[in-house]
Amino acid sequence: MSANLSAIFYLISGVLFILALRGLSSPGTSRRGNLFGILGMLIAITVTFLSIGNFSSGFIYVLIFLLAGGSVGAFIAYKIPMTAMPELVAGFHSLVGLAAVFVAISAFLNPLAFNLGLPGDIKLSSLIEMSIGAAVGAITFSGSIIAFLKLRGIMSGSPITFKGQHYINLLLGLTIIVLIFYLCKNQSDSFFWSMIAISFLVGLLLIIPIGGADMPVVISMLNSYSGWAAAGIGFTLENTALIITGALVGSSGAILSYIMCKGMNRSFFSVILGGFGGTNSAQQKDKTKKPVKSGNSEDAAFLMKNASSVIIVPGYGMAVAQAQHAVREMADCLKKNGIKVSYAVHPVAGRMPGHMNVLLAEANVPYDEVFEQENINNDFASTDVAFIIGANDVTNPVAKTDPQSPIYGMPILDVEKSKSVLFVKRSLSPGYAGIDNELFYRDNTLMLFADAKKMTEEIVKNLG
Amino acid sequence: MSANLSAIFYLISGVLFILALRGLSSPGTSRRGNLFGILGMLIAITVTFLSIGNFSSGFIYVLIFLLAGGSVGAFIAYKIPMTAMPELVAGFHSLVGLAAVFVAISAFLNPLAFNLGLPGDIKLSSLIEMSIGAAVGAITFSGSIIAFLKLRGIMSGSPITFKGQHYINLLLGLTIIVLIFYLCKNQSDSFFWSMIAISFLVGLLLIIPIGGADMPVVISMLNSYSGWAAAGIGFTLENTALIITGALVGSSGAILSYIMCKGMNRSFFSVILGGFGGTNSAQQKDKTKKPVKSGNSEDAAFLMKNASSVIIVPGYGMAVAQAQHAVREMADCLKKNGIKVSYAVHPVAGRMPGHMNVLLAEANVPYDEVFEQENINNDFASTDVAFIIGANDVTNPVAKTDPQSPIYGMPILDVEKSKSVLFVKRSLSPGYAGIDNELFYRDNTLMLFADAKKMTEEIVKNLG
Amino acid sequence: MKIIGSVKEDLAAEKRISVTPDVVKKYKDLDFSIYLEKNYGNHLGIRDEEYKDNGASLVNSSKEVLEKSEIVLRVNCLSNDQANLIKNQSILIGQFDDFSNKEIINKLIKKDIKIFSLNSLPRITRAQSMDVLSSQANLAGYRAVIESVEAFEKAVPMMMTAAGTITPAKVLVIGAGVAGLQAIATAKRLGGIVSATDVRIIAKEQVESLGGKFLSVEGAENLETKEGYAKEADESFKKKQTDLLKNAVKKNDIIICTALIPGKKAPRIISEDMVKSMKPGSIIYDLAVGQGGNSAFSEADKVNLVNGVKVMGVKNILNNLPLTASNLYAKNLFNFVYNLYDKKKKSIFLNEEDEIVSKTLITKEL
Amino acid sequence: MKIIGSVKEDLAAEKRISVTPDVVKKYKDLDFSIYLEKNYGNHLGIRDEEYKDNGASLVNSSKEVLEKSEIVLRVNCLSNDQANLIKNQSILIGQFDDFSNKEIINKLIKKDIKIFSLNSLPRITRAQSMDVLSSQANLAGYRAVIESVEAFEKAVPMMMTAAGTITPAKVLVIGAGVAGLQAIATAKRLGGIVSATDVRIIAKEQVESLGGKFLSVEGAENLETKEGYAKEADESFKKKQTDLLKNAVKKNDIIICTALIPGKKAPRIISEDMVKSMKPGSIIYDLAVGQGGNSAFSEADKVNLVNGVKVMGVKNILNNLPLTASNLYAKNLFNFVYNLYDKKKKSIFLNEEDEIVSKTLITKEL
Amino acid sequence: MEIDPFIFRLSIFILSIFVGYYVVWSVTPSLHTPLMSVTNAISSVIIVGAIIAGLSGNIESIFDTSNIFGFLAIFLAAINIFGGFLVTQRMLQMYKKKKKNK
Amino acid sequence: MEIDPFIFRLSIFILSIFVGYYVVWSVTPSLHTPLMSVTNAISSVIIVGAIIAGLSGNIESIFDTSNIFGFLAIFLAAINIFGGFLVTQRMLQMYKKKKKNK
Ligand SMILES: NC(=O)c1ccc[n+]([C@@H]2O[C@H](COP(=O)([O-])OP(=O)(O)OC[C@H]3O[C@@H](n4cnc5c(N)ncnc54)[C@H](OP(=O)(O)O)[C@@H]3O)[C@@H](O)[C@H]2O)c1
Ligand SMILES: NC(=O)c1ccc[n+]([C@@H]2O[C@H](COP(=O)([O-])OP(=O)(O)OC[C@H]3O[C@@H](n4cnc5c(N)ncnc54)[C@H](OP(=O)(O)O)[C@@H]3O)[C@@H](O)[C@H]2O)c1
Ligand SMILES: NC(=O)c1ccc[n+]([C@@H]2O[C@H](COP(=O)([O-])OP(=O)(O)OC[C@H]3O[C@@H](n4cnc5c(N)ncnc54)[C@H](O)[C@@H]3O)[C@@H](O)[C@H]2O)c1
Ligand SMILES: NC(=O)c1ccc[n+]([C@@H]2O[C@H](COP(=O)([O-])OP(=O)(O)OC[C@H]3O[C@@H](n4cnc5c(N)ncnc54)[C@H](O)[C@@H]3O)[C@@H](O)[C@H]2O)c1
Repeated sequence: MSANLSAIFYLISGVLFILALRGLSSPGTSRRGNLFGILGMLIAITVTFLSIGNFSSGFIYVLIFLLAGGSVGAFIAYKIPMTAMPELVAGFHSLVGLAAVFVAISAFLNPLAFNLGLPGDIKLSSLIEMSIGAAVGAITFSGSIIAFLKLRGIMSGSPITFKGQHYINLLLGLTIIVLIFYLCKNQSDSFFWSMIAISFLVGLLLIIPIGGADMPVVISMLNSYSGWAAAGIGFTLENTALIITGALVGSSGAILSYIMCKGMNRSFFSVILGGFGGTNSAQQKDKTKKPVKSGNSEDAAFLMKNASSVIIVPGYGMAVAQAQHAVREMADCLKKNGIKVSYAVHPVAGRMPGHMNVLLAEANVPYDEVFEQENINNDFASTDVAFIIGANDVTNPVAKTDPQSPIYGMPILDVEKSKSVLFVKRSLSPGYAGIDNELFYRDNTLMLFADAKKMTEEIVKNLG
Repeated sequence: MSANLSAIFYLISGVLFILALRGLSSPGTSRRGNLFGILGMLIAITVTFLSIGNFSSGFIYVLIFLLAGGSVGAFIAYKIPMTAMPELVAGFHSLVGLAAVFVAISAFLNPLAFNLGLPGDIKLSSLIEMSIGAAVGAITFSGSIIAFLKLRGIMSGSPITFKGQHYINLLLGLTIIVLIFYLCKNQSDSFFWSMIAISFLVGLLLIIPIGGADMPVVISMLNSYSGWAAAGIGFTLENTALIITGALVGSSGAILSYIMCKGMNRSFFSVILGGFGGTNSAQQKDKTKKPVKSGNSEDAAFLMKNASSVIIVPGYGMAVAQAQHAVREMADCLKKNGIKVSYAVHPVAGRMPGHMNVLLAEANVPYDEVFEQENINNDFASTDVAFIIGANDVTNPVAKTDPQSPIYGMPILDVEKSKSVLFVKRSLSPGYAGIDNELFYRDNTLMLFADAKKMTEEIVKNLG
Repeated sequence: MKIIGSVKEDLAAEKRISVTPDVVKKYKDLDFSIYLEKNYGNHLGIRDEEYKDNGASLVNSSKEVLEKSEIVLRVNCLSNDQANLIKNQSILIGQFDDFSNKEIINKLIKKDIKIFSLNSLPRITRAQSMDVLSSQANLAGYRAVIESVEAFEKAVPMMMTAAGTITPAKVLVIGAGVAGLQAIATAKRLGGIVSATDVRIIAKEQVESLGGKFLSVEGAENLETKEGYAKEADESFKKKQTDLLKNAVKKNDIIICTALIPGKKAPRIISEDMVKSMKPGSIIYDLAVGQGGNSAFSEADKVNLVNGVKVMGVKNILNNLPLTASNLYAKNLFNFVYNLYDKKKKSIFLNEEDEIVSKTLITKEL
Repeated sequence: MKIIGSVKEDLAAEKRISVTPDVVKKYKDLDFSIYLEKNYGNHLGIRDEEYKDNGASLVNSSKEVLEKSEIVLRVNCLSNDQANLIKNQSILIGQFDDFSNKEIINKLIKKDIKIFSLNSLPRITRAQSMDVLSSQANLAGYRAVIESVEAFEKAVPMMMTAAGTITPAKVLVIGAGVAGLQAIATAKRLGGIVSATDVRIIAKEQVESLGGKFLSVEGAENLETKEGYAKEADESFKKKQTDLLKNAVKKNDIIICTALIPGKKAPRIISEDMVKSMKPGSIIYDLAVGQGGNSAFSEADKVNLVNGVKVMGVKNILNNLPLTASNLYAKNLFNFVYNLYDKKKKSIFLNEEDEIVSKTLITKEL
Repeated sequence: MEIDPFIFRLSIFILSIFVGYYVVWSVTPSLHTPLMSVTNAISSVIIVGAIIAGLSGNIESIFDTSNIFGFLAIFLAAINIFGGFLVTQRMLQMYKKKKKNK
Repeated sequence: MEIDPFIFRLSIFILSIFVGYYVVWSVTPSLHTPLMSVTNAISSVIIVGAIIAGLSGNIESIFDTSNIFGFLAIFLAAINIFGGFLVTQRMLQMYKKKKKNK
């Protein structure tokens, strides 16, 4: 295959990868996006084979390794439980990083095969590119390993910080640069190997101080790194597919981690620099370390949009925030999308008898959508989303289980039986009865920390 | 300047153009965006000079023409009234189109200077690229001229359609392709010239059938064409700046016209194909030709966001649509932005005494924002936006002027004194009194045709 | 014609007044002199001083007022005595009823008095500010609901409480004119489930614009006249309406009747059977009782208990809301006088070409 | 202990009942037998058949009921005669007042009767469904507003009409407990401008959660007890409150008084001067009149006209809303009985460790 | 095994199309007109070609037909450059003023 | 006056960065995880380099150290390719099911 033709195909596979990412940015097109990605990969691999063109016995080995790796990958993909997704992605990243390092090593050892000059006399630009690729790849590898271990729970999820960590990282980073500089000057193996070794170390040190809660951001960041590594190698190999894809992955990963930080209301730099993670986890420790899943209005909107039925459970917080109009509007939006909406009013929700009724009537909620507890409690089990807005005690299952609790014996709304539970409140603080609500820590609960009105209004925006 | 260096600078100017467009996509960064654009252009021009490098006497002429054109451009830019913006842009487009044609001609006449081979023996690929550039440029030129004339009012704004226009266009398009084919074969001048001539004709025929209302879309479309023309020339001249910028302008223009169509609820193809424009203007004729400015929720949101005070005038339509909650929410949004909001309630708005009060109270509008006519009528003059939602008769100035009118003598709200007047109603139909409201046709009125609730909700979305 | 006067009404039957301190000021701005009988607004808590402060003269007897005034403002018709005292050729403005006030009106016409009855005001846009029927009916609708709710032995709004759920009361409004619409609004406010019915189809949109449910009589033609009032319905319509209402009445807790065809006896809409089909404790408030009533068992100024259903009706419901009603009524009168006032000549001028003047003026003996 | 009985109350003073047909069914589900005096609910339009259909036995005399029943349900205390008739060692449940019912209670205790007074129910979450004070105060708050509005001679909501604007009525609620909060909600619904005041700071948020405005006494400490009731205020506080209210009272049209400190005489909040400073036509509705009243001039079951201000108070406002009140009351009683009922043994068992039992049971003579 | 530069140019062209697509996708409607006008101004980058055309050929014969076309193209493009950017500036100034009013 | 292909590659690189930036800018949060997983899968395009590395050198000595590194890289990248795309597929399947419920 001519170099031109393969370049064109590489371009096509790059475009397919762009379309893949584009597809993934909205639920409707996401599956098609994944297919584009697969197609792009297929083209890239095939073209590489064809452009090398010498189907020597080596080809068989390539196939063997390819299939071996493929089966392992497929096996993992099918066996892994959905809940282990984050660590899986982290683990996969480490592989990409290592692969990049290997390719760089291979190129360093046998530059001739890559048209980069002779061993010991590699083109300067190629040498720089390859070193960058190798270093970034190594950082990605070791960083991802740590992320994996933390997420898997093998390593403590809490951030491990030590004094002067930033200085050490800086120092190591400088060392890498110096090593690359000497490598370029001498082309001596030892510089190359030590550079890689130090990069591994940097990866470890970068991720260790970051707390478990920030891991998703870290993974996305590592993703970005692996992209830059691929781009670096792409420049070495003069391969357009690698350059396009690497840049694509690199920048999209970086942006994604930025977006995620914004969504979590965290500063990007404090996450990446890791040191600040400490403050955060200290708070978590107070809460006896129970992890809480918290989301934003977009998550809530997404969950509800894809539900077929939603039960809204209003409580005193809705009254305080005067969110009733917004809630009504949210319900209208949902109904427009064909989603069934009902309101479950607990007999003692609020602070006076009939408190919720007053507010719902004010917001013109039709009476026939408002149900008292007895009539709706069985419906939760068949409901996709329970949207609990400013209510707390009236949903607390401790009333059923703990005779010591002050609300023991009070009938409660069985919101936890619905597929997903959304709690809109400003914090984890308790309600009137002053007791903690264990629902907050459940797996199918998503906390939406905000003023009830603001959050609901934002959800409405995201529903539209 | 070395080719490599200039290529890098061209890349930089391309990136600056990207940043320019990016800046223009939100009001906050728009001015910076424009500066990026200017900078990009400056770099592109300077680099071109430097890379040619022979500061012969020709250089002086280049400067002369550059400055001559520049002064004309600057003069026009300062003199033109803001209202003539659309036709100005159309006019400018025609220049770009023509410039592209000229460059292509120049290249065709003197290919040597461009490294394209000898006259009569031009490289095939260059010839194709240059022909495409010339053809698209010519279409842009003549199309823009028509758009300019229509917008300027020199030519009737109504679409001129004739039978079989699509076939003729198709035929002419095919002819151009055939001519290019023969041009490549023979390299004969005559084919080149006739191709350009026919392209001019196609431009005319493409735009003539499109109605005045659709002109903004057309302009954006022509914008896109001029981009593609530049890109074509860029390939010919092997100039990265032209390629990047051309592709950028080409695709963004196309997308923009698509977005605009969507915003106007028109099908993209029906606009571009032109034939359908006819139906639309027929309706306008029925309304005794009085022109009405109609906008969408985004326009309304923009106007109000930039206001410092808004008076809301509710009427029976708000009640019918049960839009009171949405209106309240809109007011909340505005107030959050520091905009003063008041409600002007006319004594007979609605269909029963106090009708509006009932609804506003239901939506929890604070009493101190609600004013009776006498107390607020003088405030309209100092108000930026009067937002009239489902009211009609109570704003009709005919009550003051025409003793024959059934509402003569009724005190009305002087909404027309505010800087902008927004009318939310579903159509131009009259209200209870059954008489036309001339305010609809005023210059500072923007009609928002929609159900009151839906429109208000959309405005809220766009305010957020 | 610059002297306006008003005497006290028969307090037993009427608590509203025609002149409030607020409008005195407005009349003064037009250079009218105002004469009022002393203690004019006392029964409403308005002291004579308030009138005086605004520029009115208070005189000791009604006789003095009537003898001085060129324009006399009233709520109801004058008594026989008063009719004797009123100055010849003066102007009398108020709400007069062709039937019950026939004799007095004839007497006054003989004295060449220009009698304007605001009951005959045309329902045109320009006359809205003088429309006493509207302004008073509006309040009547509000008040009818308040009184019904007061008489109702259950709570109206829905309340879900620890001791069980209180179901919301169902309110049915018959006739969705001015009074009916305000009744709908008020009942909605209190949290009732409100439905309404009317013969005019356009009322559907209006009822819904207040959040009420409209019960349409199937296949109803539009029984609206050009003037915006209702026409009398034919038999087939009445039958259909009866069937519809039979069901609805049974289910409702509170019924507010406001159906009316101007100049006719009020249509009988709720039959005896229907009343009896209601739950004990239910309320029927018949606003049309003055015109004969929409409901069986309704009698003016009485509460009849039929099978536990309270059927109520007050002849002059505005007596229960006299302050607000007087405020609006007095403003209506002022606007009417203002319309008679020639701004250039600065005096009263009866422009017979003005629809408002010609339609309200009673010129012939009845 | 499976026989529950209830006899008619003194209809002159009490219209509520302790057993409704609905709860009869619930008792039957637990295998209780129910004996009721005949015509038990007649005065509320509830026929004996309805009880019978649900499984109750109706007997001819109160004597028979009292002699048969092991558990007697009441609203108010038994009369002396009834106290003589009631079976020894039976259970009596109702709302009893330590002061006014002292003698009878002592007599009953001598007969070894277990008297549960729901007035002493602890305000804990679990007891909410039995909390008669809450359920009844809630309705009282609602009803107080309805009656005030009925007595008010103006319209409450704002109406901008062709005949001028009706300004909305200003409503002040004193004491934002259960009754006060519902009063706020109801007044808001009707379109009033509502403000409220209370000594408990937490009430501010609650008032605002209903859209009302809270008038805070500056520098007020929090006068809330652990149990959620109010403490008595000290002098400096009272002084500040008076200053604040002096101004507020003057500006308001309707005042609903609900301030109360449990077990104490109701605080006097509105002085004679304050009443006199109000506009004629204003209303003061004193719900606390039974405990001595929050306002000057308030007397139980009387409307006092002071300078045109109507000062009203009803001892038992729930008599004006007897149906709804009985529904909730009967459910409260049922929930209380259900709490005494041992689900396993299927019989009544008095668990003295249960706070609800121990706090409500009157064991010693007073 | 050198790759034809055309392929590179094609890649650049296609990627630029993507960028163009995304960059305006979320633009506010009220900025449509200035955006259009700035795009228009940018498209006059054709002046690069025009300058090359104007200065092409021998130094002596600067008034070859091809050069003349080049000069004309420079003139036209220059109008567009100055006019386009300045007019955009003016438009945006308006938005700014409105904002300040607040 | 040929331009160094490196410049072209640089242009491509920079434009791709822009595309990457824009393409994810407006993604729904709920798709963050699948997006991350697909990006990860895509980044294993490094396999292209791995294959080149594996097949580099003479046909005889296919087990040069450099080749072995290549093979290992192929293995790793292949895990990633299959694993990444399949797992994404699985995740997206979940979303789809939810939709159908409607
Ligand atoms: N109904 C009655 O008659 C009555 C009377 C007295 C007491 N109670 C008691 O009140 C409780 C009622 O239960 P409930 O579930 O309605 O209320 P709750 O248990 O008191 O919980 C209300 C929750 O709303 C949140 N919240 C407050 N302001 C908010 C705002 N602006 N935005 C968002 N969230 C806000 C608070 O959490 P954050 O602070 O984290 O936001 C709080 O946890 C029961 O315990 C009941 O016994 C009822
Ligand atoms: N207040 C009273 O007591 C009373 C009583 C009787 C009559 N009137 C008369 O009623 C009139 C009141 O004036 P007004 O300005 O309030 O009302 P109006 O003049 O009747 O105008 C209402 C406008 O609302 C629009 N509309 C209706 N439904 C809508 C919807 N769902 N969404 C958006 N727009 C909708 C209609 O236009 P489209 O169809 O184009 O949408 C109509 O032009 C006066 O003429 C007054 O004299 C008043
Ligand atoms: N008692 C009082 O003090 C007092 C005060 C004011 C008004 N009112 C009475 O209230 C009533 C309503 O006054 P209004 O101003 O609203 O009048 P209106 O004419 O505006 O309204 C009457 C409505 O009844 C409807 N109607 C007529 N026949 C009907 C039928 N058969 N079925 C259903 N609807 C029918 C009409 O279409 C109209 O909508 C009148 O009887 C009026 O005298 C009483
Ligand atoms: N008349 C009736 O038929 C009837 C029926 C039910 C309740 N009530 C009465 O209504 C009143 C309120 O009942 P509740 O259940 O709402 O009681 P509650 O204890 O819930 O509320 C009383 C409120 O008054 C406040 N308060 C106490 N002292 C105050 C002061 N000096 N200033 C301001 N606020 C003060 C308390 O903080 C508390 O919020 C009681 O008097 C009760 O007896 C009367």
